[in-house]
Amino acid sequence: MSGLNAPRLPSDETGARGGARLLRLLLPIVVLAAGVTVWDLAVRLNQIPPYVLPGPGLVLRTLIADWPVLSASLVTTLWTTLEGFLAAALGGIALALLFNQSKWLEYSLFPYAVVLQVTPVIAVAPLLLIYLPQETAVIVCAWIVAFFPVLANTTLGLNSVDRNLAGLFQLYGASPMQTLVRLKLPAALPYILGGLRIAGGLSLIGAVVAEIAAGSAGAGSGLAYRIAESSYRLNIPRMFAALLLLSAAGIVIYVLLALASHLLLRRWHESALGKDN
Amino acid sequence: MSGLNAPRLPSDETGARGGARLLRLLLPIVVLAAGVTVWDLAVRLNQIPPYVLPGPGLVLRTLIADWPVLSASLVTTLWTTLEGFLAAALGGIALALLFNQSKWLEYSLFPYAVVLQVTPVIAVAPLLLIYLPQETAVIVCAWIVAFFPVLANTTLGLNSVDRNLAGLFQLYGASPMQTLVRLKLPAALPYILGGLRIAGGLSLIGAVVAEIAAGSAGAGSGLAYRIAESSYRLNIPRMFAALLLLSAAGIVIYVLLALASHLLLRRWHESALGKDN
Amino acid sequence: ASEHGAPAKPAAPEKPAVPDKPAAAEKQVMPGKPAKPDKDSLDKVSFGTNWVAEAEHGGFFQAVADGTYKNFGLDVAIVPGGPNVNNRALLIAGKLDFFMSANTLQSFDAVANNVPVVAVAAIFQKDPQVLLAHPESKVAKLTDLKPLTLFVSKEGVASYFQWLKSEYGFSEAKVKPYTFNAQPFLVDQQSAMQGYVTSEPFVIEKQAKFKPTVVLLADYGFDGYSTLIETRRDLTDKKPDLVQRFVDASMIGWYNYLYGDNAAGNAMIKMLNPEMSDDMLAYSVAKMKEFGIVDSGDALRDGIGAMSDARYASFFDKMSRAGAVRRDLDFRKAYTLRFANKGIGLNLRPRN
Amino acid sequence: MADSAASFDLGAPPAGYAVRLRGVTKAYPNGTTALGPFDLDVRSGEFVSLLGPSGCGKSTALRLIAGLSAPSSGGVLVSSQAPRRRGEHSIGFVFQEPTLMPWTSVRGNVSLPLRLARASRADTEARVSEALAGVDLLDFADAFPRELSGGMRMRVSLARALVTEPDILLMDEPFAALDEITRFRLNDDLLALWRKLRKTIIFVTHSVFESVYLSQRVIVMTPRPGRTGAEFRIEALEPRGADFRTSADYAAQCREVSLALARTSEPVRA
Amino acid sequence: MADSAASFDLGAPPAGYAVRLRGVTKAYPNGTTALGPFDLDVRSGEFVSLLGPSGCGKSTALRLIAGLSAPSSGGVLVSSQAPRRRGEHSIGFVFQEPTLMPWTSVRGNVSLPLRLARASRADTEARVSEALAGVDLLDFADAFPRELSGGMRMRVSLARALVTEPDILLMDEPFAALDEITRFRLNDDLLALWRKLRKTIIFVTHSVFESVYLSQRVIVMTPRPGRTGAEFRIEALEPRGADFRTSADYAAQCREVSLALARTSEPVRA
Ligand SMILES: Nc1ncnc2c1ncn2[C@@H]1O[C@H](COP(=O)(O)OP(=O)(O)OP(=O)(O)O)[C@@H](O)[C@H]1O
Ligand SMILES: Nc1ncnc2c1ncn2[C@@H]1O[C@H](COP(=O)(O)OP(=O)(O)OP(=O)(O)O)[C@@H](O)[C@H]1O
Ligand SMILES: [Mg+2]
Ligand SMILES: [Mg+2]
Repeated sequence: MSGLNAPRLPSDETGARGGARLLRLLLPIVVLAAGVTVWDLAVRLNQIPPYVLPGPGLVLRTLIADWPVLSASLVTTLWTTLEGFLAAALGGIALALLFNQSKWLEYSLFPYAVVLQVTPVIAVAPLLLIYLPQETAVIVCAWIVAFFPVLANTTLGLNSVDRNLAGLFQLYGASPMQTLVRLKLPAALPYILGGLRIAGGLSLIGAVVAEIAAGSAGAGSGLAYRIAESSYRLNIPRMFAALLLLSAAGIVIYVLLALASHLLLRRWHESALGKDN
Repeated sequence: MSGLNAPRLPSDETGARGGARLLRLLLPIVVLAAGVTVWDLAVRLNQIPPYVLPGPGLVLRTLIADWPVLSASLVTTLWTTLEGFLAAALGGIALALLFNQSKWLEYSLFPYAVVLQVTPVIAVAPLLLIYLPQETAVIVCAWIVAFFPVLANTTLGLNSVDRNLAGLFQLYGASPMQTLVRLKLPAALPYILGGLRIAGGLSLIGAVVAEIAAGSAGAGSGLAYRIAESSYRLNIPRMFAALLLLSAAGIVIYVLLALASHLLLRRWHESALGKDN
Repeated sequence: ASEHGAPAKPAAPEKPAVPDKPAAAEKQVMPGKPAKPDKDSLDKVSFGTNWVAEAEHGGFFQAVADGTYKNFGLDVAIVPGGPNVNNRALLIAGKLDFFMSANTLQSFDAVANNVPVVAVAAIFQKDPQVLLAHPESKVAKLTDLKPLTLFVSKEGVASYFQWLKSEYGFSEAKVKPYTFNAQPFLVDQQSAMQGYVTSEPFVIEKQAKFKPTVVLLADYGFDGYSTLIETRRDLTDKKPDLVQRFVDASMIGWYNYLYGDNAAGNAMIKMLNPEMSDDMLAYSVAKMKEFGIVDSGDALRDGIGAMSDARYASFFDKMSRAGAVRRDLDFRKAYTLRFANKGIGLNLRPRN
Repeated sequence: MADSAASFDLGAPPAGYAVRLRGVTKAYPNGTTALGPFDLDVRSGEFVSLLGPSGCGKSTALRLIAGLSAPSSGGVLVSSQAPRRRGEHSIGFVFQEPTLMPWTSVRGNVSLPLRLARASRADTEARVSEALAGVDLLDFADAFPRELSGGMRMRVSLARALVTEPDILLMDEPFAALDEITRFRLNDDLLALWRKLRKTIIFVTHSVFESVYLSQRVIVMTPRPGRTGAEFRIEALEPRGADFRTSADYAAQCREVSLALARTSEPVRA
Repeated sequence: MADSAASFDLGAPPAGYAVRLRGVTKAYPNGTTALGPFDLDVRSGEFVSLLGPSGCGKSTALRLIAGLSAPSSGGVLVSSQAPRRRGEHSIGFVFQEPTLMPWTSVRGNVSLPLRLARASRADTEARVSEALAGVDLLDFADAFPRELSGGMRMRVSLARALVTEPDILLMDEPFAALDEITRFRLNDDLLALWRKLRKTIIFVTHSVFESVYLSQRVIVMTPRPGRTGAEFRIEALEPRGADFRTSADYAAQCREVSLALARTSEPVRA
């Protein structure tokens, strides 16, 4: 929140800010360390066997030992994620723009979007596999999982455009394309980026689900297969190593999106502004 | 968009609006009818056997014939959905409020939220089942799937509070609780409701996934089980009937949430205002 | 088909047979005693299966339904599995006492990962795993499947497919995921999909109206056991008597289910899984008999549930060649012969 | 209402007139009638001021003229001198609030109308700089709106309206947030511009002085729903300047308008 | 900067003073120095006006006094007469923009300070109605902010600031969006209130007339970064009223302030 506790006397701003920045970097690491320690202690003290819940050390060792296998899977999954994310971002925004053209379009087609959102991928994947090449089917699955938040948030953003600004564009005879590019998209940007931050993690999940439902098995297969296989083969440390990779990938994706969002909004939108701006 | 094509001469507003409203009701129905017709024709013309893709008529007949089984499953799934949705809504908003208390909390704990978002439920469900009673495990699964959009959107909303208004609350010595209830939550409401609209469908999906991952199979089980089982048994018409129910439930949930959103925002927020307000 | 192999009247339908050699246990409530043991004195036992209730689990349900377990002093709760339900994790975590593991490879995996579980009996002498193909693809033997697209589940890829790869040179490039949904297979005549000999052929015959070609992997040397009773090692160490009673009662249940009046077992299956139909159940039972899934080989001599070191060694050899398990694995830790091979219930098999 | 409205199709715009309102009313969906039957004729090239109590419908009237909102009854007719080609904006609008795009710089905001009209880059550059210099904001060309003070934002909005030299300029209290020095200077600049180009200007203000100083005609509106309460023709020597501002004539006219404003405002005061 | 700031810990507030600023500067993160070293002493119960060119730092100064933003250097000291208990607001603020909560009605907005202070329902009701009557908005008590005109919104903001009778009232161009009649009346109302309660008022305006009419002291600020350019003590008979407004004394003082404003504003004009 902005300045709720602003000191009344001048503060050594640069110094304090530097310290705060350091703390902001350190604190997550401290909390992470604490989390890992709790995990470790929980496993040790309760003597939880590694085939139920392996300790962090074992998971890390497994991660290193199995790195060749796991990294290959990670790359596969990340590719699917990227493709799914791009599809979700473009598809979600494009659909929202389409719906924004007229309420009628929105009212007639939005239900189909909702249907897509709530359809379990596992149920439609076989159909997709019948009619689409496998690669495409995988991306469609990932897309189905991730597109809705982008669509919903973009719609919300487009509906929140300041009406006086919209009036201004009308007065100046802006073409629909101009209104789109110069008014609607920038105005909806904070919302769109919010949707993308949600979609980032969802496309990772989407990639996993898509791999399970429609992906190729065996060699060259992604983390989903590794997780399922390790679990089935009772190689629980490896399963956790794969989950760890997945989590790390999720965090990296989120951080990247948050960073992009910050860079895009930092000069003008409240949500990205510093305290004293 | 507001008034972009407002006529220059007075229009018979009530009349035109009545007509528009009728059209808005009719059009989705027309589009639905068109969709069903295309589906029917595609099945007929390509002579797709019912065990691959049943026509709408057959699905409807199955729906009616299997209503006792399906409706029971629907009720089960809807209960899980409701519980998951409530957990996601409360949990997401509560987490966002917590993170909003300080950037440090946010920076340290948000990664864990992301981890929860990207962790495949299928992988953690066994762990949950070990340490939690089944009912709880199911709800936790549904929650994991649906909470993130609420969290992300609420965070965005809370960060977008007008800083002058925040200053005003500070000046008037508002307690944190008062600031929360009278400023932050109302200001973030449009964003929160946007998040809830996304979470609505996701909790349905979450319920399905949770049922698959942690639910009991067999009698008294939900739509997910019906779908998996019908698919396994190649009772594809019934699978589609179950999918149809799921879709219908999703649309109903979305419409209810959109309606609630409209009622809550219609007096003040741009996104819910009529053209000439 | 339901009449197929209808047994003569079972020895003691309402009063299950006394085991030939009662596992001389001190506290054991002798079956047949007039005083019915009241609920409290029964040992509570939970048993997780690996799929929804079906005929392939029939013996266990039979033993619950007709009171065999009760007569052995057990109060058994069966926890059905299902797609993605991981009852095995619950066994390992101590939430379940017994688990029905799908195949022998899983037991090897347990050893490989130092998971203290052991197989105590093997219900299926032959793995019912089959590959189904369209009649149009003119498949006659296993290797004819090689050029086809194969729909194999994740578990399948991790297990028998490794054997197909090493032994017969199948290629992973042909594999597409099978999520227990036959549609893609039905549409593509140049494909094959996995299944159980006891159910998928029936489903396809019934719904898609053709008789698929069926290739039973066991006929080509995939000689692992299937549907094993698995439990934690601490249970076999600390309560061997309990384990023995569970194994024995289950075997009797199986004999009764296969050869006796299995109405009670079927009723229970249908209660837990209302979608199960009578003809499906009958088909499965018939196929189990026809292919000797349960009662063949060693079981004919040692009773249902029989296991032998030789079979284990042979299967381990194949799987280690396939690279699915480490060569230096002490596979003998995967099972114990302490509880099986006792010839329990042999007298219940109709002699013909 | 619809019936009565139909009869107000005014046909071709009368020659020499830029804006004609006939019996225009505006009722908002919540039931507030913002504008009573309001008539207004503005000749092409005329400078008209609207004065009136807070909430009497001045902004509403401007929105109706701009076509940003539809009248509940009555007819609105606006003719532009130039043929209306795409990008040939015939109407410029200074809203009561700055209404800037927060996501782009001052320069980006001011260049918007030219960009929308696809003016050449060099032309845009030059005209934007000129307009910014006119409102004394060249130094802040790269600042974002949130980095400006209230008055500076309003000046950006002003520069944006003036940069395209529209046929009809609708201005809603454009100088209210400015200090007197800046205000006087901008008053003079606006007058000079008008004298040069003879565009039609409809100017809403709360300053009687300003209205008398700037316009050819001052219309005093009644409290909500706003109607014409009084009308004054300001026949002052041209060019007006510091002399006019200190003339007795000016003071007298201001007094007259003030009185009219007080008189028409009375009902609310009760 | 931090060093020099440290020496400005002013210790206990000098008796009789409500606000003391010493060598206060404010530089925004983008580098703009909004406020030059600025000194200000305001006695308790004094009515001070700030005048100055657009963008000279008037709003910034008010924000610093209110504690909504921290100075880059220098010391800010504010003492309130009443002990600062929770809910005893010592500072009221009328922002330059209305700053209303869009999600609640006019009544909800005005009652906010009382609700936050947990005033009794009856008391709240009565005081809100009184404050609304004071700004002539009783009829719109249930309207939402977006249904109001610009001037009406500003009046709501005004009512909200006055409803709690704070010790120190900071007002940023509160009457700029109002017509003269309303403005004059509110001027008189504000004066009457001040006379009755003798609260400290710091008042930003662009109207020289208004500043002279209302305040005891007028401070004319220089262009950005704002410093004190000139200071005028307005020694007028009390109570001021229509007589004062038409007095020669008033006119003379206004002229003087105007000249000072023009003089200090010059550098920008170059
Ligand atoms: N969107 C709206 N919905 C409902 N009523 C509105 C709306 N906008 C304005 N009004 C009402 O219409 C009336 C006229 O508003 P308008 O903004 O035109 O006044 P104005 O003359 O511009 O006032 P000001 O000088 O305060 O800006 C006001 O009483 C206001 O309450
Ligand atoms: N958030 C900000 N970031 C950067 N610069 C700012 C910010 N807010 C204000 N400024 C700058 O500080 C200076 C003073 O602004 P301030 O709002 O205090 O002016 P003001 O005297 O209130 O002007 P006005 O009369 O136009 O309201 C301006 O030049 C402005 O550009
Ligand atoms: Mg207005
Ligand atoms: Mg200001």
